[in-house]
Amino acid sequence: MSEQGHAGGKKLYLSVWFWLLALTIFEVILAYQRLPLHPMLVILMALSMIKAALIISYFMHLRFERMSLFLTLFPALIFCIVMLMLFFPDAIRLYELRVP
Amino acid sequence: MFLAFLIWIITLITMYGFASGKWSFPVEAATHAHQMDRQFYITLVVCGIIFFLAQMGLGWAMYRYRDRTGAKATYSHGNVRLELIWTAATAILFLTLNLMGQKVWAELRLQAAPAEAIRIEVWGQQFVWNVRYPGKDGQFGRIDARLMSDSSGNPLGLDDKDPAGKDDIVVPTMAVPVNHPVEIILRAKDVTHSFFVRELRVKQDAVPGMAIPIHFTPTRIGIYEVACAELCGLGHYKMRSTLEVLSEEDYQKWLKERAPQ
Amino acid sequence: MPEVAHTHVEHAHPAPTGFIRKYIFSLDHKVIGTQYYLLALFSVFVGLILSVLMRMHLVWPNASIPGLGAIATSGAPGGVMTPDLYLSLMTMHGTIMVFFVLTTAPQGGFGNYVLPIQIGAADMAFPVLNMLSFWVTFLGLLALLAAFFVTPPLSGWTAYAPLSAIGAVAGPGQGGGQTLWIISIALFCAASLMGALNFIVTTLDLRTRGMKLMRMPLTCWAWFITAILALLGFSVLLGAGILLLLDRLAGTSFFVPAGLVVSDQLLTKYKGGSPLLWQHLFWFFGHPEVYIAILPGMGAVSQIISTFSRKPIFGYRAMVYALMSIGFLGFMVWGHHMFMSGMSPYSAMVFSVLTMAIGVPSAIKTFNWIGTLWGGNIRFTTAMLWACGFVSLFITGGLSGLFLAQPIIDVYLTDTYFVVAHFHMIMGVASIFAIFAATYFWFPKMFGRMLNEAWGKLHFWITFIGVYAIFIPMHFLGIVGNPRRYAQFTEFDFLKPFIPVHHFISVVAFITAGAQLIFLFNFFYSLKKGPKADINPWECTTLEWTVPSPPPHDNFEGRPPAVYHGPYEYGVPGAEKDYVMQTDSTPLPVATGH
Amino acid sequence: MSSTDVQYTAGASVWDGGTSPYAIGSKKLGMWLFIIADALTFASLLITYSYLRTATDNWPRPFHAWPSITMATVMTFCLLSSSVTMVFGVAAAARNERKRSAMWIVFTILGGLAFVVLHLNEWRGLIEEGVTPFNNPWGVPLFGAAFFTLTGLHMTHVIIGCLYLSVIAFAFGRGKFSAEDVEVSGLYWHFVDLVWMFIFPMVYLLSNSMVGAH
Ligand code: HEA
Ligand code: HEA
Ligand code: CUA
Ligand SMILES: [Cu+2]
Repeated sequence: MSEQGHAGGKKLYLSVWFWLLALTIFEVILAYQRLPLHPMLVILMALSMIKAALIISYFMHLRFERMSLFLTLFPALIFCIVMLMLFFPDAIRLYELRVP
Repeated sequence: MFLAFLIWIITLITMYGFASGKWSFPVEAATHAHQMDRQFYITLVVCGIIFFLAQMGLGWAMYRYRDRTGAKATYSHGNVRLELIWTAATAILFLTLNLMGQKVWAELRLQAAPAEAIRIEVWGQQFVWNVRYPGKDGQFGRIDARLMSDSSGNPLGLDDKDPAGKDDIVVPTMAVPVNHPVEIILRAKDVTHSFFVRELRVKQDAVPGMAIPIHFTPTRIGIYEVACAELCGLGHYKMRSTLEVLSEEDYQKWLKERAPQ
Repeated sequence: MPEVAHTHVEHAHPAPTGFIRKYIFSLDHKVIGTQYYLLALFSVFVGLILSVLMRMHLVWPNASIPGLGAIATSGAPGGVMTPDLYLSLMTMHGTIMVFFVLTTAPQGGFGNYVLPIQIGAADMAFPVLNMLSFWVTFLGLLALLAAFFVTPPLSGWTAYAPLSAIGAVAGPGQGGGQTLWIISIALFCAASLMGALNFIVTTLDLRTRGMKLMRMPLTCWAWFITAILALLGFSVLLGAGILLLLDRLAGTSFFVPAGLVVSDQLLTKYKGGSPLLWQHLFWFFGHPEVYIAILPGMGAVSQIISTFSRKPIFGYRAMVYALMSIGFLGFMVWGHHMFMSGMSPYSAMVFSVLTMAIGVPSAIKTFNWIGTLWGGNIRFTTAMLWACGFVSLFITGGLSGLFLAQPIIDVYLTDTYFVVAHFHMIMGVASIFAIFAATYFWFPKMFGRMLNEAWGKLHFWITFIGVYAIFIPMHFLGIVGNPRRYAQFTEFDFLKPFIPVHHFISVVAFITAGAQLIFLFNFFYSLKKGPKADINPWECTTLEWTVPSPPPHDNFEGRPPAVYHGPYEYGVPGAEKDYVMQTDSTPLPVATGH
Repeated sequence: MSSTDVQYTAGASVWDGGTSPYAIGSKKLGMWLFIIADALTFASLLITYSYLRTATDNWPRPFHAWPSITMATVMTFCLLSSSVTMVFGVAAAARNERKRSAMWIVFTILGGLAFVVLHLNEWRGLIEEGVTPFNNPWGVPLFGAAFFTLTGLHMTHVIIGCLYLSVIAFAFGRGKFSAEDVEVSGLYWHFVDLVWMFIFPMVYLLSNSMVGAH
């Protein structure tokens, strides 16, 4: 519990914070670029994923833990979320078969 | 070891039950019914063999290796080759079985109904079925949920301002001509129901807010019962209607009798 | 043995003294495990009584049952059950059995009691969380029972929307009772999440020295993987439950489309939701749930079969990998419950292949059980009988799953008694058989006394023959197209010829249900009067058999054991006894390949 | 599942029992697992939202640059900043500077409270415009339902987090609890922040009045 407590200095955290804010601003600006919905969704999600990765690895210290902890936790979560995506063929079908 | 005999006996009785022919599907009254039944019987044979071998093997192991005084169990942690063999064997078996079934499914559900199919709407509601024919114009009239009322005789809420709806026929039982493709569009007024006709081997949920198309071609004249197969409330068990498969002439007569004046 | 730095977490809380701290709000995993077990035992008998009432109504819809009128005045006026009461009984039966029996007894009960001991820990990782998880489960049960007395819900254990979402207009039971049902399930989710988290951390962190992962008994593997499934599955159900509750209480319409007309009344409140969405969310949890119900049973059965065959388990690694792949595939097949729901037919094809694929690891398990028996020297104790019965039932029930897994066959069989037969065979009775096997096996450890073997065997014979006689005919009913969830079979011409079969099923069900009283009697009688149990009555090798029966407060009295062998070293050639305990530090006489 | 056996073959001795294979405390592992579960609950809600949006025509895009998007950006700023102060609090706790750690955590709580206040203010504005869980001025009532459910569940998490951190700050400052407890509470707080990183683009940015149709 102690050794990894000092893994990063103040400066590192502040720069992560800066990047997170920068990405947020970038997202907001992007949202006003009149892109069609789907490319926009993809880009925004990719950016959010980067932000999430920054938070997880630095603020939540996962980068300074053993790799095995990451391997225990995240494959399962990602797998489940990917599985949840299997709902979407149906959302499209619902869109097509929908009656008022 | 008594259990071994018991398992054998139960296995045999079960297999007899399935094989006796006393419990079989109702008559086949649609074109796809035969393929479907065949897939079932193939699966039955395959599973029957596995069932027999596995239960017999289980019983045999229990009988042969029951507690024998002085005997000692063989010391073994398993046999990797054997395991690989049966894993591969079951995998191939199950996959083949599955692919055979998929073909029939694709024909039944992935293809759209043929253009000449008769289109009929079937509506589920607590706890009756309503059927709508488009009438001579082949067009379904507009429907308005606000007008739906069983008590005033307009269960589907036909809007009489729409000319296309003037000749629509709304009836509680249905009829279709034999050897002619039929497309049924399933709708529901309140909760989810399921349209089930045993002889036609047809079942599909009717979901509120969706219009789900299915299609089939009846091949045998007769009167069949329509049941509801999705829990829809306390009257679920008595949500019954009938489906008549008629000859072409009888079907036209049937329609004429019911056409609104 | 590589020496590992030993940083074992010392047992923090001392043995409590007061009655309440010791038996009610106890932090001891053994007490909590027993509490879970007793909760399941109570629930299973409630569920059993409900099933008996159901079977009565199915064959004598108009008979008056003495005394029932007094309990359920509106549901059974004059003692005659109404169709809506039937549906409520069925809903309660399914919910209680799936959630409060099969998710509590094998995992919360035996898992809680045995897992820490088997891995050489003094307690679970988070004793307080453990206690909370039991008491929240208990609250959930109370909420469910309360639902039964408010207005019993009748939308089945799957609670399909819109029937479950639109309130009392859809039927008498859909008012407050349905809301309580959802609250009960949400509480249950929360409790299961706490439990699952605790199990995972305990298994990963608290194994004693030398208890490598691949030396864990298969029971521990099963509990561990079940906990992972529970952690991932219940969190999704919790989300779904919140949404359904909002639909009912806050006027949202996630699962309810617009323009519903229920008994001539237009519902203007709801707009635009999707009934299929509920089904997806429910079954995303629901299928992993059925494996949650059976994996711990598979673990216990593996342990018992190996012990009483006096033979190492056949293919230990294959068994572990099979458990993992069942768990993994279990998340990819939920769509097989929705083939006819209006789901995309392309999705159906994908789900179908994946579902059949689950047959492969299941077959590995079956083969390896038989392989373990093969060449053994089998001791037919009662526990062993139940375990062998489990294997037989699992084969029977699993194979009928392969029919349902093919959409083209499922068109006809879905929502018929074939499905009822399938899930009772594999879940209703195979899992219950595993619970019984585990009960006969661990009772001596848990309560320090032996169960009576003769009664146990009598109970087994009646139940084994009984369940086959109840549920095999249900397959035939499915083949002739008898729909499920029908309160009576009097309304359809095609059903009338089969009423005698239902009579037969009902009568056997009454006998089988009656036979469970033998168990109840045996249980409570042996608790008081059974012969005292030794430390290791079954000559089993795992750690729980190295401590007294019942074990002391912190299991190993502050001296966690070290482990030197795999869990199933039976019949080792050249060893002095026919089994080698996991704690035995002498090396095995022969090279074992481990 | 399959990941565990990878670790087994790779990890050699740390997996042999008697020690934590990750070299972290059990509480921390427990919190991580809780986070995984909670993330899935949020995922199921976000999927619900996306599913319904995909299946619906003319999903409303009512959020204008002022006030909604700007305020949401400011709220994001609050949460992100509170995460940094939390990191400092955890670092101070690890050095056993209890008072300093408590101070940083108090800043964190203030960030959280600012978020809640701004958010409630936004809710109020929307409710005044006529947005409810079952209705709104722009058609597609599900918009309001999804909006309030998602942001409501998240706000509940923030509020619970504030309470949790208050307890930690108070007790830790007075010499109770260990640095690990602080770190564990930090994990929770960062997770709440993380969830917002998905809600913000999906609910706000993609519903801003300039996004393309459907
Ligand atoms: C413990 C619970 C449990 C388990 C383990 C299973 C296991 C399986 N289930 Fe079942 N199932 C349920 C509980 C369970 N099920 C419940 C409760 C329902 C109904 C829910 C409701 O609607 O209310 C249901 C419904 C259900 C359906 C939906 C039916 C419908 O509503 O239309 C389907 C369809 O695919 C299915 C399939 C399967 C399959 C393929 C397996 C497979 O995992 C089975 C694998 C096992 C085997 C295949 C046997 C293994 C042995 C061998 C193969 C031996 C081989 C030997 C030799 C070759 C010698 N199940
Ligand atoms: C664990 C699950 C379980 C168990 C054990 C049972 C046991 C029984 N079930 Fe049930 N049943 C379900 C789960 C279960 N059921 C589910 C999920 C449904 C679906 C509900 C729905 O549609 O929504 C259902 C539905 C269902 C129906 C269909 C209703 C319908 O569709 O109309 C019927 C009809 O006969 C039925 C009958 C029976 C009978 C006669 C028994 C028994 O009487 C058989 C004999 C019993 C035993 C052999 C077990 C006794 C066990 C013990 C005493 C255990 C001791 C416990 C401990 C030691 C902790 N059940
Ligand atoms: Cu309509 Cu069941
Ligand atoms: Cu399933």
